[in-house]
Amino acid sequence: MIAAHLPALQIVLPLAAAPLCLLLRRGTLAWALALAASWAALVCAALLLRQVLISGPISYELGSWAAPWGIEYRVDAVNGFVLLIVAAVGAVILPYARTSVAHELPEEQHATFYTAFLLCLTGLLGVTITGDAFNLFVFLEISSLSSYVLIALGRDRRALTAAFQYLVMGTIGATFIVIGVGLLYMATGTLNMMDLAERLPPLAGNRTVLVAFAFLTVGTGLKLALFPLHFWLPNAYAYAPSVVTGFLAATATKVSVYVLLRFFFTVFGVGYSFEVLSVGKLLIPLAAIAILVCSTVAIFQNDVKRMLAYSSIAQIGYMIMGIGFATTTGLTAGILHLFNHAMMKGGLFLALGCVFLRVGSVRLEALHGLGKRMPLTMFSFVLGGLSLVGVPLTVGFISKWYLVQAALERDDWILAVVVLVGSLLALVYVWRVVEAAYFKPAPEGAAKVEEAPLSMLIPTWVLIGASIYFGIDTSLTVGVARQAAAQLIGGAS
Amino acid sequence: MDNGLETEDTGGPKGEPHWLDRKRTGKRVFWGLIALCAGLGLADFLYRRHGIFDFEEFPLAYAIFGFVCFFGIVLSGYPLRKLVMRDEDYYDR
Amino acid sequence: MIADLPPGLILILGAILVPFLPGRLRQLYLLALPVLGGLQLYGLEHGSFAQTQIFGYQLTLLRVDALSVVFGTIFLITAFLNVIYGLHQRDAVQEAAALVYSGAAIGAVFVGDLISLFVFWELTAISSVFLIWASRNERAYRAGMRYLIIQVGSGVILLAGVILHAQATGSIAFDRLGLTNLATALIFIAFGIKCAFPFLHNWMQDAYPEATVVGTVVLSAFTTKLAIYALARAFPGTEILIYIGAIMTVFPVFFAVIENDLRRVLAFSLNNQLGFMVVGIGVGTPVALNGAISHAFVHIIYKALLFMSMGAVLHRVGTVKASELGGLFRSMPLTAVFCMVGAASISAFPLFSGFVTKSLTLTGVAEAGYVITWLVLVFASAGVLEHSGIKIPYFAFFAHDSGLRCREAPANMLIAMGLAAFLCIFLGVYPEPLYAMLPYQVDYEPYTTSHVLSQLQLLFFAMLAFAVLIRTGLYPAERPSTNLNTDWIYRKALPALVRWAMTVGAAVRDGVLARGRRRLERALVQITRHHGPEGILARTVTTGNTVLWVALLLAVMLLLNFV
Amino acid sequence: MSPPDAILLSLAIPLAGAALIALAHRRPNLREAVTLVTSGLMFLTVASLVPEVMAGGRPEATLIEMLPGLPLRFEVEPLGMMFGLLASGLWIVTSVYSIGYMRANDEAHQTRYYVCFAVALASTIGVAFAGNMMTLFVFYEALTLSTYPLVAHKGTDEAMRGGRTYLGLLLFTSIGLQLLGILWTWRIAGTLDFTVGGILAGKASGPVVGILLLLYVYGIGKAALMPFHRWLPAAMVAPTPVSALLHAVAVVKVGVFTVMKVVVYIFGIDLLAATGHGVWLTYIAAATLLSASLVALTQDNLKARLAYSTISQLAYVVLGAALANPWGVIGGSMHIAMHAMGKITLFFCAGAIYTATHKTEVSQMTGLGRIMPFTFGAFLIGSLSIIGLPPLGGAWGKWYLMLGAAEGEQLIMIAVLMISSLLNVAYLIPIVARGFFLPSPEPQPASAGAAAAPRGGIREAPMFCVVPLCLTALGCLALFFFADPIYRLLEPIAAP
Repeated sequence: MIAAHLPALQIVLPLAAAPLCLLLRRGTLAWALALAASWAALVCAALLLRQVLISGPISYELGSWAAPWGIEYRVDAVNGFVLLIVAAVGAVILPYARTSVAHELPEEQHATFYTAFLLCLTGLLGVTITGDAFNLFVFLEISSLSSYVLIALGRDRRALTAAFQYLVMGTIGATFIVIGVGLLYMATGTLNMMDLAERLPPLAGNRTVLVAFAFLTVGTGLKLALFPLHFWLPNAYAYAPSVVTGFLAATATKVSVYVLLRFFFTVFGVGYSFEVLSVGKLLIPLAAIAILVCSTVAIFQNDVKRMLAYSSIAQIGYMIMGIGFATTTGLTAGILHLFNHAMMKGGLFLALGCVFLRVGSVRLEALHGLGKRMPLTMFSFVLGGLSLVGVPLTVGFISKWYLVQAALERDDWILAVVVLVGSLLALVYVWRVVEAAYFKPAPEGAAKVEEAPLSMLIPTWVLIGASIYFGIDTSLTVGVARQAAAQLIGGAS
Repeated sequence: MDNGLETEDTGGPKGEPHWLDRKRTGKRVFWGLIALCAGLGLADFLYRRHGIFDFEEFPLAYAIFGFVCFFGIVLSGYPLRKLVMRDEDYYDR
Repeated sequence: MIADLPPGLILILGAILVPFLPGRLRQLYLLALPVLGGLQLYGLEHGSFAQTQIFGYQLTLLRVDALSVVFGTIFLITAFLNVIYGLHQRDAVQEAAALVYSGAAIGAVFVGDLISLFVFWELTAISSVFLIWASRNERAYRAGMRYLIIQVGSGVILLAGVILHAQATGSIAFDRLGLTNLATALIFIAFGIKCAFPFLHNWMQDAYPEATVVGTVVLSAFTTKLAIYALARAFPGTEILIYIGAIMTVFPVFFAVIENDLRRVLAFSLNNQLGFMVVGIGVGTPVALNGAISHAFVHIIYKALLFMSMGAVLHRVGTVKASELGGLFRSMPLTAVFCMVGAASISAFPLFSGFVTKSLTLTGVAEAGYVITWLVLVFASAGVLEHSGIKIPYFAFFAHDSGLRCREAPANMLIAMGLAAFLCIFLGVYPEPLYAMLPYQVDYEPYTTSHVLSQLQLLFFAMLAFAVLIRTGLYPAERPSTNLNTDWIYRKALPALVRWAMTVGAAVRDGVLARGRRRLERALVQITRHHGPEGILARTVTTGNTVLWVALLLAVMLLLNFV
Repeated sequence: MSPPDAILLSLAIPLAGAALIALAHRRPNLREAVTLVTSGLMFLTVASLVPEVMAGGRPEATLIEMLPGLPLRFEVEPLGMMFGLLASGLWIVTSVYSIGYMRANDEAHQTRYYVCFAVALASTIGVAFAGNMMTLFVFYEALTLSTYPLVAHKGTDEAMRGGRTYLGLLLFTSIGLQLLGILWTWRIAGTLDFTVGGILAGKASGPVVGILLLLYVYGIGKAALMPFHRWLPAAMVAPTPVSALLHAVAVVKVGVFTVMKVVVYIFGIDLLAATGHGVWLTYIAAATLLSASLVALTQDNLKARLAYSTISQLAYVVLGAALANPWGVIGGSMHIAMHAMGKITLFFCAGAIYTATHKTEVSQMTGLGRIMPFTFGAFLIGSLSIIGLPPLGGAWGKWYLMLGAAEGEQLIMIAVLMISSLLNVAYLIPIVARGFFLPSPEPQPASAGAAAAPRGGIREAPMFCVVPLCLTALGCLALFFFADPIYRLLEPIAAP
């Protein structure tokens, strides 16, 4: 019985828990509730994915209205996987959040924080799970609005401006998406993605559809920080509370990438997106530029959080490039990287959060000599960094393996080289941190620093551990990603 | 024949130690050598030497050849020195 | 004794113990090793033994035939004499090196394949250089380095030749090769370096005078004669050797005249003597070959004797520069006599060993009809008399009195010189045992009236010329000097060239690097300008600008797809 | 112990050792004991595979399927067997030496040092036994990373710079070039398994082979082919045992070993020979070989001189591979072993000299030979082996390389090898000659007494340093006389 309603539970549980948190007022209780909700969501996501992998896509009609009229939740390998990522990151981060939030936010804001966090989680899960275009927009707005709140909670005064800019940009993005969805509705008279997929092909020459496509692409591009629409991201990440940065970096952009995937491959269909409109020709250069430029920018950052933020934009470039190839291998690479990047970047930001907790700064100078003083934290950072570089036995290597493979399949040498150069640039910025932490002496008279508490270390290490584990045993990730890619390429599943 | 060599060069250690230093000794050795050479040269006219080549049998062939060659070799030292002689520490500089 | 043990190995392996033995015992041990080697050699029958396989190649460590036995015998005799000569010293390095060196040379003589030959060939190079370095001064060190590089160079050229030969023919047998192709040419050149062919000769004059007292004596015996052996084995009758040998006999003569260092004079003389042997091998008739081989045999002894006497002088006086010596017969009468025996032998006075072998060689050359070569050799004989027969004893022991007074040479040196001198005279008077050892049947009588008369005429008239020159004061005075030779090429020209090339290279490199660095810096400035913290790509962009980008992208997409 | 177990065990032992060493960090004696025991066990385990491989067996073991069709798989073939034996055997000696060196020089961070050493060894064995290019690459990178802390060990600015060059160049080449080559190979051949005769044979031709070869040989930065050689001199800031085992044996030999594996099992020598792409590689190798030797001549710092010498000697192996014929391959492979033994001796000596006298420059070492006769004697033997003179192991490697050059009718390469031998003489022998035969410029503390009783003047480094270097010097000698087993081991790879 419960199993049948899993898709609904996936959303309802965190959604219901959110207002309760606000009511509870006490931070600890709110945290406990949020924790429970997030873990429940994780269980749901895991079960869903398992079910999908065993028996194929699941369709669920919310409120028992049949598909074209009611809202359909639809889970296949693609979004099942993304659901798992989002839920997993949420579940791992919440235990971490308690100490970090207690340290970074005033007591009275804790309940607000957890509420916003759960809402954001709900929104992200909703975006992923829904099979309805408009519903997607709604959830996107839920997650966006709550993330503005989360970012604005940052201690730094600049967090407010950052959140404001994010708000403006996010709203523009949302507007574009809603315009796109509206146009689609105009042209086809449906909002259900499956129906859209069926009705759109005959309208291939229709200008309305074309404009809808453009709006949707740019809107989503804004949300996922597609170069050059990424300007909101560095500040937002840099000034948000540590937990928020970790969470958003690992999930929000990934979900937006998923949205892009969904529209390109399922709704419009690979033939329309890539052959008729050849969106790949636009995306791939942008991705390549993102990889090179943002990696380079990251090298020059002295604020490690900002460094990682720019790194994220570059890494999104990898995903977009994989998608832009529109081949099975390329999509596999993109989807794999979706997961892999969530693990490593999440882990890295959490490690930085630990540093911030103990040292109070994440500027490069503050990290001097930390290798000895916070060995576990810094070692996790090193591992995450190596993964970012794409050293074998880390997830980063696996993603790059597929991505370069995809480039080579097209005999596209330049892109293969771009990807590898990106890795090398990553090496440079990661190594700046490693040297600072391990080979620079701690500043004279620096306060004695303890290792971060276990409650924060464990989540960090879970993510970092995952980014190592899935670099060695890739059967799950590669298997799912390939299946998902095959589904997307094969058209509407 | 061995004696000839001894008288010419060393005078032998058996005699008084410094007799070699006297000017007279040198003269004696020189004239003794000339006498010896004269004897050897004379022998060529008394005895017909056998050689593989014809010109070997020419009287005084070896004698002249030896004298001229030796003279030439020693004197060639002058131009050669001009050509190749350098200071003793040439390579150490 | 082990049946198949090559005699050379007895010396080589025996050397390992040398540093660990105390004084008197060590002396006995050193003396015993060559004797043991001799006994082993004496017990060997003709044939090939001590064969082993490596990498599918058949190695023969012990090939006993007439040729190898001759050289093995003389090498062992010399090794024994050398030990006696060196008994006064207490230097384990030299003693061990001399043993290994002699052993390697003996080992090389007995091998039957080219790989083993290469092994021992290089071993002679490595072990002998210690005898030079053992002088323990900067000059000797440098000379030793040059010597080593040239010797190792000979080894690697040999290796290259052997490899090409093995690769082309599949055979590594060390037999008659003949100068037929690149492979054998390389082997030939390798032999030629050790044999001090013209233009490849200068390592000898360069290094031998820098070695220790004992070292030079040891060095003079083995390296070059090993090369003679190898040439006789692999290239008998190769015509080019005749011309090479002829040149070898001649040009050192002139350099010896102007040379001041008497050990260097002897090195030139050594070079000249090798020429006779090379010519003999080049002619390649049984008589000529016998001449070359027997000449090598006696030459080792008298050249060692000469070096020993000069070594004794050096040992006592501390110098062998002609310009600083003179009148030493007062202090070192015995040494002087022995020196003169050696001088007489090398000048081929009848009744001395040089006579019975050199005439054999010359006869071989003449019988084969090489008139000009023969004339050259006779000319060179006069030259030998000049530098080795007269110059050495005259300037060291006679001439004007330098005022140097010292003790007679140590007893062990005198014994060694005495033995060598005895051998010189013995073989000169009674050459039959030597002739009997030679590979070809000898049907030759050195002491005919014609021979003796011709030789005496040649020698005495040449001496007359010397007397005239001295009396007239025409004889060039001995002067301290350095005489340029082919070593100038690698001691002056080549280093200068390399220095020049490196200066130019460094300048070019620096230029390129500087340009590269400037470019890189400029590029970095550009990158920093755009990507740095305040760069255009990293700056916090105003919302308005961001929106502009959004609009732009949208426009691009629409335009692209509408047009 | 079955062969597959032995393979996995030989990887696991050093890793377990690393963990134990880390745990024992407060008790130096125990820690060092663990190191020694680990190295001994590892060697025994590796050695237990020899009979099987000698008999023609190719034991294999699969760890995990890392990517579809690309498992982490091990397969012991002759080349890897030889290399594994070499690395694990020399680790024992180096461990002993390390104890002497690190204690005598009071180095800091000794635990980190021993841990990284063990991890590096595990990686080396991983490379040696790798059954496909993917596995090899994984351990190749692991080796880079695990040796970085050893290079930057001292933590000074100089060490940091050295470490940065080291890591930067090695990762740059491996990720930027080698990985690309591997990916392309995977795309062309559909497999990365090391296969006798090569997996590209029949699948690639023309310029593709050339470009791939270029990607590989320069992508394998550890082979230090010019111009990607700078990391090696830079790595000399590491403590000497590190230079000895890692930068004379493990790391650099991993480089040339990989080149050899790629040539033999990825390209296949027939393919290289047929396309003629080996030829330009021989020229690159020759250029590296000669110019590195020339640079070595100008270096006064002993370790720097040895480093350049290593660069030059590595090029020999690359040359052997590039010759693309059985003799070249055997010569190159043999040279891996021969040079390892010789060069580790030289580095041990350099370290012993440093430990005993704190001298690092060649010009300061005049006259030291009489104070440290064993060290300098071993140095001489090592040098002669490097030069390639009999009766030392180095001669055989050179023999086969020359034979390979003759077979390939590359007479220029023969000349290059010859000249290089002479250059080796020129930069190695002076150290010994000056050490033994020239008087020391500075007065000895007890010069009068020392002259009277030369033995009294001997001041060698600690026993823990001197014994290993004597052992490896003897090893050079032994390799000359017992080269036949190595040849027989290697024979199958050259003649499939």
